[in-house]
Amino acid sequence: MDWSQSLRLIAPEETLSVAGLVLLLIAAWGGDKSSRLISILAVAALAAASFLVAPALCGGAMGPDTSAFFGQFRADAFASYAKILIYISAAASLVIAPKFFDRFDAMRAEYPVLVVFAALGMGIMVSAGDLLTLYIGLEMNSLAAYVLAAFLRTDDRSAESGLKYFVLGSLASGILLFGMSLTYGFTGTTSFSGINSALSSGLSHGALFGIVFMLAGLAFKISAVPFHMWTPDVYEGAPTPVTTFFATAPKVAALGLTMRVMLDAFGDQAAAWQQIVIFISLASIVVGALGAIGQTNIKRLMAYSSINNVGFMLIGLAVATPQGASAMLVYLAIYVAMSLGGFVAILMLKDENGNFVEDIPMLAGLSRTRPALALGLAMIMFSLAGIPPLFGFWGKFVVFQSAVQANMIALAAIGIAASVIGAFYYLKVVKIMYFDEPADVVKGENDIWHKIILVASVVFISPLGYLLTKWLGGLADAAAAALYFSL
Amino acid sequence: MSGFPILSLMLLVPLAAALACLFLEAKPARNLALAATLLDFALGVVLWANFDIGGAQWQFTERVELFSGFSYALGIDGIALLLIMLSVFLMPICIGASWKSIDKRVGEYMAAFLLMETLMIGVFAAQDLFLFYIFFEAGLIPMYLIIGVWGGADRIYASYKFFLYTLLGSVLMLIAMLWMANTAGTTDIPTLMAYDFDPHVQTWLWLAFFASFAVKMPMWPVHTWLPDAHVQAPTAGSVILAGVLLKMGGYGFIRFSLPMFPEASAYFGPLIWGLSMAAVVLTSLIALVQHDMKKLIAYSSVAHMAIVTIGLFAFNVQGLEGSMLIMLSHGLVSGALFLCVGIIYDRLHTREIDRYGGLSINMPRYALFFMLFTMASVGLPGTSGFVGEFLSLAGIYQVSTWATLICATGIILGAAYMLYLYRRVAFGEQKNADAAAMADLDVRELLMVVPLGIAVLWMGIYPESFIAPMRADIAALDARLAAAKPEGDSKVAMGKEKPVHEEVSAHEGAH
Amino acid sequence: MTDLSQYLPILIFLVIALALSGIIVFLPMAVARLTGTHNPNSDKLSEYECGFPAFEDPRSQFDVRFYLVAILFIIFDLEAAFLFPWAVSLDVTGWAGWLTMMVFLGELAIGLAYAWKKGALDWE
Amino acid sequence: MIGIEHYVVVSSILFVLGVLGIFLNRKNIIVILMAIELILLAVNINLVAFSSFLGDLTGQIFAMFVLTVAAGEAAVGLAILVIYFRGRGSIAVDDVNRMKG
Amino acid sequence: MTAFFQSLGMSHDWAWFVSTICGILLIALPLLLGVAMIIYADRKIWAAMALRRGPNVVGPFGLLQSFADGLKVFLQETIIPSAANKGIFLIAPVVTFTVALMAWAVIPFNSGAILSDINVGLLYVLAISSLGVYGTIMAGWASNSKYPFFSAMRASAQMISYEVSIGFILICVVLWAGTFNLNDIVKAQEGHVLGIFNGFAFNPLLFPMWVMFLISGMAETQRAPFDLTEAESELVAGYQTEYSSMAFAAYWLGEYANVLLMCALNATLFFGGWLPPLDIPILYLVPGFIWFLLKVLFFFFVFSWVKATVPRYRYDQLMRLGWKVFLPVSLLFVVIVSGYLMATGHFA
Repeated sequence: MDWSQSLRLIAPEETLSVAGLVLLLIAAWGGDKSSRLISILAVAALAAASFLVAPALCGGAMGPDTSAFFGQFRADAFASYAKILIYISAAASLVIAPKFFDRFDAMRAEYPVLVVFAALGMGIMVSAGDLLTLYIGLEMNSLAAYVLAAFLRTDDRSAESGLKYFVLGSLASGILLFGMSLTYGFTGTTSFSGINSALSSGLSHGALFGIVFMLAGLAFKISAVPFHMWTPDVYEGAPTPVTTFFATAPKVAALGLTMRVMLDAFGDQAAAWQQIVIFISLASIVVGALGAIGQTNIKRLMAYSSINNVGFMLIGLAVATPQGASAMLVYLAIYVAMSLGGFVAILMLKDENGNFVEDIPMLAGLSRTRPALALGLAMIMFSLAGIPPLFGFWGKFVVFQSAVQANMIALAAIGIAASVIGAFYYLKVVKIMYFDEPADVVKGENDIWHKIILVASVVFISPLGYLLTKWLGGLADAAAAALYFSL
Repeated sequence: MSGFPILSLMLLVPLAAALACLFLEAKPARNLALAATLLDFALGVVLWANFDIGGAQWQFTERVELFSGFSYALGIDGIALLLIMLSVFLMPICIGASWKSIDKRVGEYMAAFLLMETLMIGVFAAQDLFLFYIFFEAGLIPMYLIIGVWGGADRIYASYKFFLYTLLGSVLMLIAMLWMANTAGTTDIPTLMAYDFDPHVQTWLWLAFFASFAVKMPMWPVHTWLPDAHVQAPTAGSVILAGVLLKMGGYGFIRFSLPMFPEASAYFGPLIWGLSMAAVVLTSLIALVQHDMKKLIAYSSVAHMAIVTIGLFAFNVQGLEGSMLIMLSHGLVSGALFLCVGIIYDRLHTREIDRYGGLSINMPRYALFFMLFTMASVGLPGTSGFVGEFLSLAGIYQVSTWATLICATGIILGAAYMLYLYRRVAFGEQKNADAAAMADLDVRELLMVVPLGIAVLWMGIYPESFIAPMRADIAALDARLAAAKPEGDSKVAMGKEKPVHEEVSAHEGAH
Repeated sequence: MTDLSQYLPILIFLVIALALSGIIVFLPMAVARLTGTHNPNSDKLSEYECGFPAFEDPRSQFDVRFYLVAILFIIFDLEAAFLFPWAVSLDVTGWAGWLTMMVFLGELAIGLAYAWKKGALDWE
Repeated sequence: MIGIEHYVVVSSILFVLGVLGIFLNRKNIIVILMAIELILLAVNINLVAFSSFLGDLTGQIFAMFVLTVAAGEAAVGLAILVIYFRGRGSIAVDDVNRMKG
Repeated sequence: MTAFFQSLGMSHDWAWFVSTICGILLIALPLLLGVAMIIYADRKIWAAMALRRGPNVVGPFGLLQSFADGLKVFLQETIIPSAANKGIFLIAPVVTFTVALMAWAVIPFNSGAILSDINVGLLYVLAISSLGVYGTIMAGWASNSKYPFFSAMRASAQMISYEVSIGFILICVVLWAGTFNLNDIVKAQEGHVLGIFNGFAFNPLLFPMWVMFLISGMAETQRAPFDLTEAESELVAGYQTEYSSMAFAAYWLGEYANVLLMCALNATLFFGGWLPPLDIPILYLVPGFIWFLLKVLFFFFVFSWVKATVPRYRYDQLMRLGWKVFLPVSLLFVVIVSGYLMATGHFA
């Protein structure tokens, strides 16, 4: 390994760091007037970074050539896959933000900068090959995210959501760190491959505790039951573009990180953590579904939906096979599209004064007043519920397929049966939009960018998405293979 | 004709029309929907005309490896052909039935129906396990919307019930499918039909499929969604629900449960018989006391479908052919009956039986057709209902005489409640002035009921047209089941050529 | 394990220093009780506010700029924590180490510039 | 002689105290911030002790990163708390209830 | 010293222990005495600058003035305000005074004359002096009175502000010395400039750092012109307003001990500590301790001098100096110094 090679491998991170710093300076000197310019530049930077990671993904990069800085950083296909999703989500949440913040006269120049830094941190998370890198990436992301949650300074709910996110996020980091310290202590190394080989001879109690704590910390970050309680509040309170961001990019990053840690560092000890992951995943599915039923705020509903969906994705992890990992990645991509579309649709729900409508009963009869929007939202809801022929089904399908292939049929059966509970509240939204008498509240005008993103994600989750299965599956397989190669 | 993707075209025509309807006003939407369904029907006729009876088992096959994990594979055998024909035949009638009664959100309504048609054809034509599943499940969405948006007062409860019941049933099937695909290494239905799964595992797989098909069918005791859904659905929704959607369950049994898990099917045969017997008697009794016409017909559907299941699990050619014919016949007849209910509902806006009476006086043409369909439902010889029920019972008789006895009781009860219904609606005094003032069928309605009537009679008088395409397939299925066939208790002995006829006529007499 | 024996005198020193300052603070209190100087009354014991009784809770809200200073201190002082090991091991890390730290300092400088421009460093 | 297990026990106790401090504390958010610091402190004790016993510097480097990040975290946390306080005029834990469900 | 006690028949461990105790007392007690004298000196110098006499009543030339003051406060009543948090209120001066003493443990008074020759002596000094803030803020908080509280806030903000730039300044010194050990830092200054001058301060690259360190030291110890915490016109007597008797004196003593420490650090880090100013053999005949003492006293004179002549800063000016001048400049010098050292192959 030489420095130039390492520096070349972290090109996307370099791009984002430089962009973030430059934008920060522009923000300082240009003030909030320049926020539009900064947003555009930030999107450009994210696009450039995506462009830089794309070759590794398409080429299915894996192995020693992708390892930078003595294995601390991995620029393999897996990381690239996750990064592209992260960058897309980040760019989308930048594009949709101005219209939202303009409403509160709160579009500040720091927003894009924070998003860029968060994306940078998330990129590092999924590329981590070492506990240290992991931690740095995680915190880089978290710190930016805490601020983003509280971005609407004048809004009580935003501040409260920032506070809650901060407290529980820090707690999660603490738990994760404690697990990392134990892991380090009982394996004598912080590098994933080192941990793996240290554990190959057997698992000491200390290391087991390490795994459990790390898993708990990561479960916090991906908002899996029983560490999910912050999610609804944070999703509800945070400004909607930020919620969009939270529901997509950090999920990808945290799940990617979880996969990396569990399958790479602790891959040989899968038997020790599989039971826990199975429990977490089933609990998330059920709690996410049940918790959503009574909600009247659509952002909270989406929060529970995300808990529910994370549960499904974790089935892919519980399986602990390359198929499972690949399935998770496919699900992630679809989930990102669904969440983006869902939150953008929520963002488009405005009354005639331009206030944002979050109350589900206010959506009554939306299909008559805003048929296109209602159709989009309904498709997203059905897709989240996993009803074919919408593309959301495919995510669940591959996950369950991997479970069945790994002979974990009971897991798959319970999981899929629980998905029916989830269908109930998705149906509720559709019911309110389609069956009820119009409340005639949603009337506001919408931004072209919102429409573009909504249409794009709806097209992606429509049955047309199935045409992508081969391509998407190929990429996910390559990414999962890269994850397993480093063992 | 070979090589031309006619099945894809049949899928595409309604789909494209559905998308177009979303953007159209009421009037052009109606016209487009009608044109599209008629075109699809024409294509169906072409399909049947080109179907090579006695030729290859799977015809019109198409296969494109578009997806990872499954492929876009279409193809039909005789069984599928007939069910597709049923679908495309009923669709224009459905559109016609909604011509006037649906006046709000017509474009979306037509789109939902056309989408429904695509999915129905897809279910019957799919040759890939997961493609089948996708079509099978996807039907929930348009049906949910049809019931929920255009249904009656209690539509929301009914739509939820319909959706969740069916979903729960089918997700279990998905797991089984995943396991099968994993074990057999293929998702190709024809291949899987010949694949021998471990008998022990078959039990589980069979149960998983059963969960889905039993709900869809619907079998007692998971039938409760059906009366609710029927009552609340608009007329055309009921027609399509009873006419085609229920057949998906039976088709599932024929296509999956029986050939893929013959041992398990045999093992669970008594269960099916028990459920079917219970269903026939109980639902018939329930139907007898209904005051709501649609509910009555809905319960009659459950009873009829029970005869289908019992015929299917008779494990012989008669039973299988009979079940198929009942399905086709029931598709026509129950559709027609719902249509008849719809016709008077459009006039009086009530389904209460007591509100009608003596309709034969002011609506003679209506009464005529209503009678024809009632008789077909009862199973009067010469109508479509007779052939199927007779064959089914003949089939089950070979296996279990008790079951035959009880099911035959059910059929008698069926005659009772149908005739009772007819008497209350068409005969008697005209208690209600509004009902008495109702006009007779107009041209549009005639155009809907006349083809149905012709089809019912055709099937009753010359069933060979319908048996011929599927004979080879039924035989193949029977051969597949031969090994697992349970031993019957009736000890039917193969006699000489002539006594066979006597035996048949003896049963006929008992009937 | 590094040799920690050099720290033992510090520990002893700590004990002695604590004792010494304890004596300084508490001995006069004891002496005062013995000599009878200890004679508190409510006026003596009231807090000092230019002869008035206290108007309000002294710990009520105070200037947010103190928070700002505290936050800035936390950031900049802790960054120095990375500089210390770097400073003594520059001979080992060489140009790579130097350049890395310069990048780090550059980022720190950008942060400072941002804080400066945003007025975080202004007291008024 | 003090062995590694003593360090681990101490740090575990601190960790548990920190976690309990977050969940049982019903009074003041500042206390929660301190509890978080306590958790990080426990982690640092672990890291440094392990590093020393393993004769491997990584743990100490890690501890330094943890320190730095903890500082950043505290800074961000305080900033959010100030915003929150301005809006609500209270930092009592029981008042953090604008959203329920 | 250990050897001396061993010769008295003690075991090695005991001898070490006793000698350490003696060493500590040898530092602490003279320090207290020195502080008392230095307070006197401070007042004298101040008076002289203003053409006044200063204390001249108690003892010859008023030399015993500090002791008289001490006796007075010792016999005073210790008042604990009723609103105060009693425990913290009493612990605060203990903390302040202890911390003021502790830092001296690693200051080299002469070659080898150091209580604890630890390898990270400089970090230790930084750490201990940071702890000083606690004494201040505890006092302010525990007093539960407006002026002490404001004063404590000001004092701590001021201290931590300057601590930042002090950190960067010290980095420059460490870069050059290559060690944190104060003894070694002193040795590294031997003949540092042109082979003659002992002291980093004579190095053009480090001279500005020394100036900044001196000023920061004044701010850090809240000496004039940065004595805003006890700006009588605004804040009465600062955070120790509510204190009386020896608790009050403990702050007084601690403050001067800290001033002396700053002088000692100036001498150690920039002026060669116990080395003579010039690297000329003849100067080494004078004991290192004397050189060290002279340097400390010189810097104390500078402190007094400044106090007597420079008007008090406003708080915003103080903060601006710290954050907008010292911080960027010291940061820049870290870059310059390390760059220079790398370029000249200092480490090669």
